[in-house]
Amino acid sequence: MAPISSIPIQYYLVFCSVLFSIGVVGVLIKRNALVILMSIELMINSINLLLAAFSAYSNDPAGQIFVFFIMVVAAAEVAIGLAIVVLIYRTTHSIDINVLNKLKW
Amino acid sequence: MNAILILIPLFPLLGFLILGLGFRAIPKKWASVIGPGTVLLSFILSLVVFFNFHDFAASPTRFFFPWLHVGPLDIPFSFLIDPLSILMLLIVTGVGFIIHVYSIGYMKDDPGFNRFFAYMNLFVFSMLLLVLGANYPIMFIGWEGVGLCSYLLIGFWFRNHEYNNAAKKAFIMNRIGDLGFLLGMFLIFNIFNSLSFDHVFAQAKSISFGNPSIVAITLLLFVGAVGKSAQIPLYTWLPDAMAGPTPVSALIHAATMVTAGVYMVARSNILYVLSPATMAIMGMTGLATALFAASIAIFQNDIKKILAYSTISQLGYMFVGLSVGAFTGAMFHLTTHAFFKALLFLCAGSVIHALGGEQDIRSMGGLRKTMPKTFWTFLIATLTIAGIPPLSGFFSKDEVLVKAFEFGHLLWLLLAIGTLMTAFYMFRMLYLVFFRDFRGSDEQKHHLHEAPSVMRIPLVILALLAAFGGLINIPALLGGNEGLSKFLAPVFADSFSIMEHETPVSNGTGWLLMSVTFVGVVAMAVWAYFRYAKGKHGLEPDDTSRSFPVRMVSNKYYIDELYDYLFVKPVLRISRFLHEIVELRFIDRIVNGVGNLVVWTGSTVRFIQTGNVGFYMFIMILGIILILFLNILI
Amino acid sequence: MLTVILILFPLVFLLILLSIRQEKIVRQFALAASLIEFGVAVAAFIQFKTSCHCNLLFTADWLATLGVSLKFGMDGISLLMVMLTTFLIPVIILASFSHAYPKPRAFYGLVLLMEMALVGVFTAFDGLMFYIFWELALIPAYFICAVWGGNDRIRITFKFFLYTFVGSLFMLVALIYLYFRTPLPHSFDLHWLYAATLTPGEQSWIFVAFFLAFAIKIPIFPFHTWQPDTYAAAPATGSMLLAGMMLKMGIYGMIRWMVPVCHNAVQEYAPYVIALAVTGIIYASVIAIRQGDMKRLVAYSSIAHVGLIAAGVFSLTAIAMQGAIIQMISHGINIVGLFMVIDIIEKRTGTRTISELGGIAHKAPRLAIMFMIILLGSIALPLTNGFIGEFLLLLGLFEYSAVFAAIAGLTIIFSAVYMLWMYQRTMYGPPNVITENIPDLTWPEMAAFIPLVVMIFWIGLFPGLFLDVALPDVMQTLNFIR
Amino acid sequence: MTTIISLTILGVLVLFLGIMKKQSWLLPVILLGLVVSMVLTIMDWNAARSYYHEMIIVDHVSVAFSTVLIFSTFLIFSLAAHYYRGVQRPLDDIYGVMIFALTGAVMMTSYGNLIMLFLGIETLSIALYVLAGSHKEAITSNEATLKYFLLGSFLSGFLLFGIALIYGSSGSFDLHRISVYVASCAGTYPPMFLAGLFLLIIGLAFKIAIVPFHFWAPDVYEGTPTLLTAFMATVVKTASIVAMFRFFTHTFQGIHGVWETTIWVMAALTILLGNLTGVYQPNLKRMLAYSSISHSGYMLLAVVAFSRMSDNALLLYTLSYSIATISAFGILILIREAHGNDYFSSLNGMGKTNPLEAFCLTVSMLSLAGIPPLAGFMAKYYLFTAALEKGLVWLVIIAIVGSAISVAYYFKPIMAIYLKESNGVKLNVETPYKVHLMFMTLLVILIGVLPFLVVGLL
Repeated sequence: MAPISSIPIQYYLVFCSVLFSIGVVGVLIKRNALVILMSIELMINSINLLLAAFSAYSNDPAGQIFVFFIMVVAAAEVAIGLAIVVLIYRTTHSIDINVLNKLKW
Repeated sequence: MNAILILIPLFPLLGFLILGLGFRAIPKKWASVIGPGTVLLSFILSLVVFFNFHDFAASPTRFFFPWLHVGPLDIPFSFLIDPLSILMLLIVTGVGFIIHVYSIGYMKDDPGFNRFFAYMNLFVFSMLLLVLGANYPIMFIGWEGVGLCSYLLIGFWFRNHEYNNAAKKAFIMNRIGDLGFLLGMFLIFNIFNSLSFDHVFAQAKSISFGNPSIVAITLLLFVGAVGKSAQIPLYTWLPDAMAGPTPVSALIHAATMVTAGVYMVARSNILYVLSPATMAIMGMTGLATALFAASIAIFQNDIKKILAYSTISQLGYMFVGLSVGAFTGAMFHLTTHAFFKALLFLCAGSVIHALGGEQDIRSMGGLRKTMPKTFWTFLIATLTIAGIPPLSGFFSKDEVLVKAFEFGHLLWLLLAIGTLMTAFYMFRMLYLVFFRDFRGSDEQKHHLHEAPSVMRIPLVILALLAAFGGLINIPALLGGNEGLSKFLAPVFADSFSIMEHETPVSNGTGWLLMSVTFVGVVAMAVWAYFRYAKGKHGLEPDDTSRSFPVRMVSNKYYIDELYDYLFVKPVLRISRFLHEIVELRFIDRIVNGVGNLVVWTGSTVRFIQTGNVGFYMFIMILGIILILFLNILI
Repeated sequence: MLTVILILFPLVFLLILLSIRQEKIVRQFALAASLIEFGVAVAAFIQFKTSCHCNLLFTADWLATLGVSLKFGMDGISLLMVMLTTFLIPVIILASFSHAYPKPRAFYGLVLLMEMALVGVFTAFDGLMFYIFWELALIPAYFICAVWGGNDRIRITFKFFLYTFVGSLFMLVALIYLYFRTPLPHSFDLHWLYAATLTPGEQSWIFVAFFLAFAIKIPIFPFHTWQPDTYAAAPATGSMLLAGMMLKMGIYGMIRWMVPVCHNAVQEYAPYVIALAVTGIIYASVIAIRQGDMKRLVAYSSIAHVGLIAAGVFSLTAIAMQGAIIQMISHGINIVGLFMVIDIIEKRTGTRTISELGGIAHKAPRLAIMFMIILLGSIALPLTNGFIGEFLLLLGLFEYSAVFAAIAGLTIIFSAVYMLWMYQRTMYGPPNVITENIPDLTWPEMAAFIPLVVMIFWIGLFPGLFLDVALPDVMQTLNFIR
Repeated sequence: MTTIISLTILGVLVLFLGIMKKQSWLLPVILLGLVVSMVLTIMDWNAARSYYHEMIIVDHVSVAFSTVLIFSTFLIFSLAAHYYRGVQRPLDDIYGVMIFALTGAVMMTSYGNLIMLFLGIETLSIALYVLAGSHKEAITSNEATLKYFLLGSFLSGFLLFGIALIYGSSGSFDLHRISVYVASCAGTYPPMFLAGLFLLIIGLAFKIAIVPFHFWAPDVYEGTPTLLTAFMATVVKTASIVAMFRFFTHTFQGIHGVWETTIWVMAALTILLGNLTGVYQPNLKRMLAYSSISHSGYMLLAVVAFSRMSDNALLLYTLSYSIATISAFGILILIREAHGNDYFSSLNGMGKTNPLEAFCLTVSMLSLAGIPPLAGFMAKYYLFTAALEKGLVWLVIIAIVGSAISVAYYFKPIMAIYLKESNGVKLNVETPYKVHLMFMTLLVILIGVLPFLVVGLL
């Protein structure tokens, strides 16, 4: 067994959850689209870590493969996200998510 | 025989259809043939039936076609021919024909001439159904049919809303009675499982005295009779019904329709005999009506209204007669009443006709000279109704009185007082109309004329009938053969065998009673003569202040006002309440409220959708936490 | 097969009608189509009478997996309702001739669609088919009333639509629920639904669901508030369709579906339903007395009349049930006649407010006569159709409870009060400025009235023809009660 | 599998055509390609098999729903010619991205492994972010894409977290192996697994737009270009609900009781809130958004019921809902074009000026409201039957109440069309578009009258 298993899985779990939660909180309390994007990245990376840990603990490569998938997808997502932020900035000259509030009720 | 039988009502129906469908196209001449002609044909056929009446003795119920048949309920369209219905048949078609003829003259100038005869024929048709029906529903067809015709004819001059109101009132009051009749029928069906006279009466024989169901049945049927025969408390329509043309009053509201109640009770005699309670109520109602109406009649000034109240009063007599078991007496009085009251109305019609529509007796007077024939016939009628022997009214009334005496002396006394009142108001009217000087306008005076012969001849015929009609049932006391009693005996045979019989009055008492009333009547005639023919009474205008009791009576005891206050106004008020408060403010508001609530919720809830991404995320996180919390930690 | 033809013909005619180019002949075509349809119905009637009680049944698979089949047939009750529908539609179309309704293709198309739906409702022997046609009938009714209607029609007709729709949705749930209680394999077939085994609690719920649907449609007090407004706002044709046939769907549904299916609950709740119905009779009658709008007056009178029918159905006696069936027919005929009269008056004078009218009988005696005859029918004068129905209903109700019958019987007094009042104030009295020059009925109008009048007396005089048709099936329905 | 491959090829082909500047070829090629891939899909009907270690499983459910998805896309593309007729810029990117989104949707119906599910969802979502913002000049479109993107990626984080937790407890992404794990738990599940399960549900619920994760839907629908809104409202919703349904049927039959209540409540809330909020909308497009939310609730009914009829019910429901919705959007496109807005008042008097289009919109509204004999009714009926089979009486009653409320807004356009005075603007519609609308209308009627064509399939 790799030395990784000397750390109990719960630690990873708690750590990743905390990381994830930080990401969530970041998304919730920030109004800057870029920061939110970064917080989401944080959430996704915490999941990646968790998956890798699970994968290592259960000796199943699928989890790690999935991590690659996620990274690819996340990259695509970020690309789109940044494009959108640019778009928004062009029209509103702001990247505050609450400035755009025309569609409601 | 069946063919003849069905033709009796069919002829008037045919007349109605011809006149009704082609009412504008048919010239008056034809109408004046068709209208009375069809009734005459019915009358002739009725006579045929009368003379062949023994053929019916074996099977009095004649079936024509099945009408209403549902499971246990079987109502065939069939007629019952027995002495009772034959008697009514003759009265309806006979008197009906005479009045039809009279109407030719009376309605001569009316634009609704054809319509009038159509309605009259329809009335005769309905009345014949009522009389001939062999079961309650068929009788009810006629029962409601005559109500309809009465409605149509009272409101015949429909330009005038007052007339229309009178017509509507008549119909609605009748309907109140009809509801009683209907419920009575239902109860009969429940108890006897049949509505045919023969089945019901046959079964009734074996039912004990005072059976509550029978009491209920008879009371309910009596409610019907009260409505139709204008007894207390449903009598107020009849005086108003005088709005109709006078022949209508004569035929419908004197001779035939209003007596339907009496006929119905007589027809159901066995049921009534089984229910002493009903008999008592009926007797009290009849007595009260007789006195009450007579007292009102004394103070009326409208010639037709006096006759209307007189009719109500006389109907009261008939009901008293029925209630003391004098079925024959009641039917006898019904018959003579048909003659003399029809005659009185027709005479009144002649007078009104001659005066150009004037009906107030205070504006008449002295017509004896200008309308001698009318005067004489009117005099005969007055004497008849007052009960002067040997005119028919004397015999018929006497028969009721004697029976009442057997039943109770007080009853006799009260009825006798009623008789005196009758005599008084009749003579008052006679004197005010035909004696003294003419009090109308000069123009009226100028136009005064005796009625044309087409109107006079019916008067004469009726006068003869009124005078000598009593001959059909002269009591044994006076050496008569009691023809009508014997004729009708089979109809009432079962009842007589069940009924408790009072000891009949002795001959001496009979004579005594007769003479007492006779003397009283004569006294009344004399008193009225001095008061109205010689004295100055009877011309006061309505508004002169009189003593309270007199004011009460002359205003008909304010019964109309009372009903208005007790029933009409409250119903209208309730109607308004239900519509404006219950319906619109309550029920509908709840219904709309549900809708509005939805719309309101929708319009409120949508504000959750703030358009703010941060808020959305916040709610979503709340949702996630809630779901996880509820599902995992609990 | 005739049953299917009856359902499909209006649809076929509808498609042909939509392809007619000239607007002028559209209504003639619609009339012809409805007459042909009536002819088919008569043929079915004759077939039914002669080859006695062959059910004219048609069955085909539709949604076999869910036990739904195209099962249409006619027993006596259905047949009478179909006869009523197919009889009234031509009359109604004829009566609409004097209106130049805009967009006649759409208008008459909807009328035909309505006819199809009604026939479908009355002939469906499958629960889901019944529901489908039941709802389908609502669509043309809504559009006819909403598009060609009068004042405030949008709000009122929508309320009508929504109210009745809500009611029937509950019926849908009940039907599906019922479906799962039928013996295996589950089926919506009428007889399978009859055979469903239900606990008392379930029966109650299903009863309530059905009752809501039917009570709103009929309407029974206190679910009636949509009705006066809708009748008042609808065009004449719409009012006739609604009152003449559509509300019969509710009563028919009660007899066909509710009584047999939840028979125990029906018995248990019958007193309450009758109490509601009887309350409604008095309530509506009393309100009718003070209505100033002829259509509203007739609407309230209709609530009273159908209240009596509902009370009769729930008295669960053969007599009252027969009375209900005959009274459905009578009520349909009478109320269509009344609306026709009102329509003619409104067309000629521009108003149907009673206080503005008067003296019409002078100028239009034929109209007055027709009005009188129809009025007599609706106040249940003997020898007219109304009497047969009300007599049987009250008699049956009396068997159930004398008190209810006595209270319900007040309707014969009240109906006389308000009907005669309306007649007097519109027809009698002196003519006024509005009614001075009112023309009498034209011959096409007479032609619309005559069939109604004939039926009024036919049913009044010889009800046997109609009563006999329905009797066996009524007895069968009542067998579920015992 | 052939579906996914053929669609991918089609997408690439479209992009190539764009490079080759063959704009006029785009739509014919796409429509043809969609037909071809639909045929290829249907050919798989009886060839149930799995690919790549059960990454993709082709079975009846996947074939049927893939067909629905492709068919819906086909219908939407048929509207595209009209929608983009005045647009000068090349459209190959939008069309191509749509095809790729469809590919993702198809993956969501046929996945056999959570990895594939994730990939499908992301393929779909990322494509949609682009599509939502494809009308770059319009600020509403910008807002829509921003909202959709932020919320979408945020929630896919949760989805992923859920997948990770499931993986952690069961040790696999494979649906089959997860179900084995579920069976081995025998009723007591570790919290980690439950948390993963619910996070997964939540992630999918977001895509379907289920309360309380529905917030994006009205705003995004309103802001997105109408044609693409139609795509979102139909294809995305269908794919997501099928994904959820597939997930449950394949793995979690055993733990029905665990998630039942949650889904029950979400379904009830969705139906009520969607319908209630719809009532007050003055805007047809936004009303359709709320309508689509409420329909998600109805579709959830099939999931909660989880009976033998659920799949058929869902198939019928998604199909009839999609057709009716696309038809409504088809009219909406015309309205917007003529009036520049989506308000009901723009529909006024359409019955007179454009009877045919008015009729189509009426039929689609009636179908969505569930009025017989239209497809929407049959779908609802089937759904209720499925739910009642499992005794979900109260949920069905809530659904009924919702239906009743929904009539209030579905009739608004109808009332505007037929009962309001016309404002005189006549919609300008070319014949093929009319034919297309009629085709959809006929389908709605046809499915209603002959439901057995669809229903018996699964």
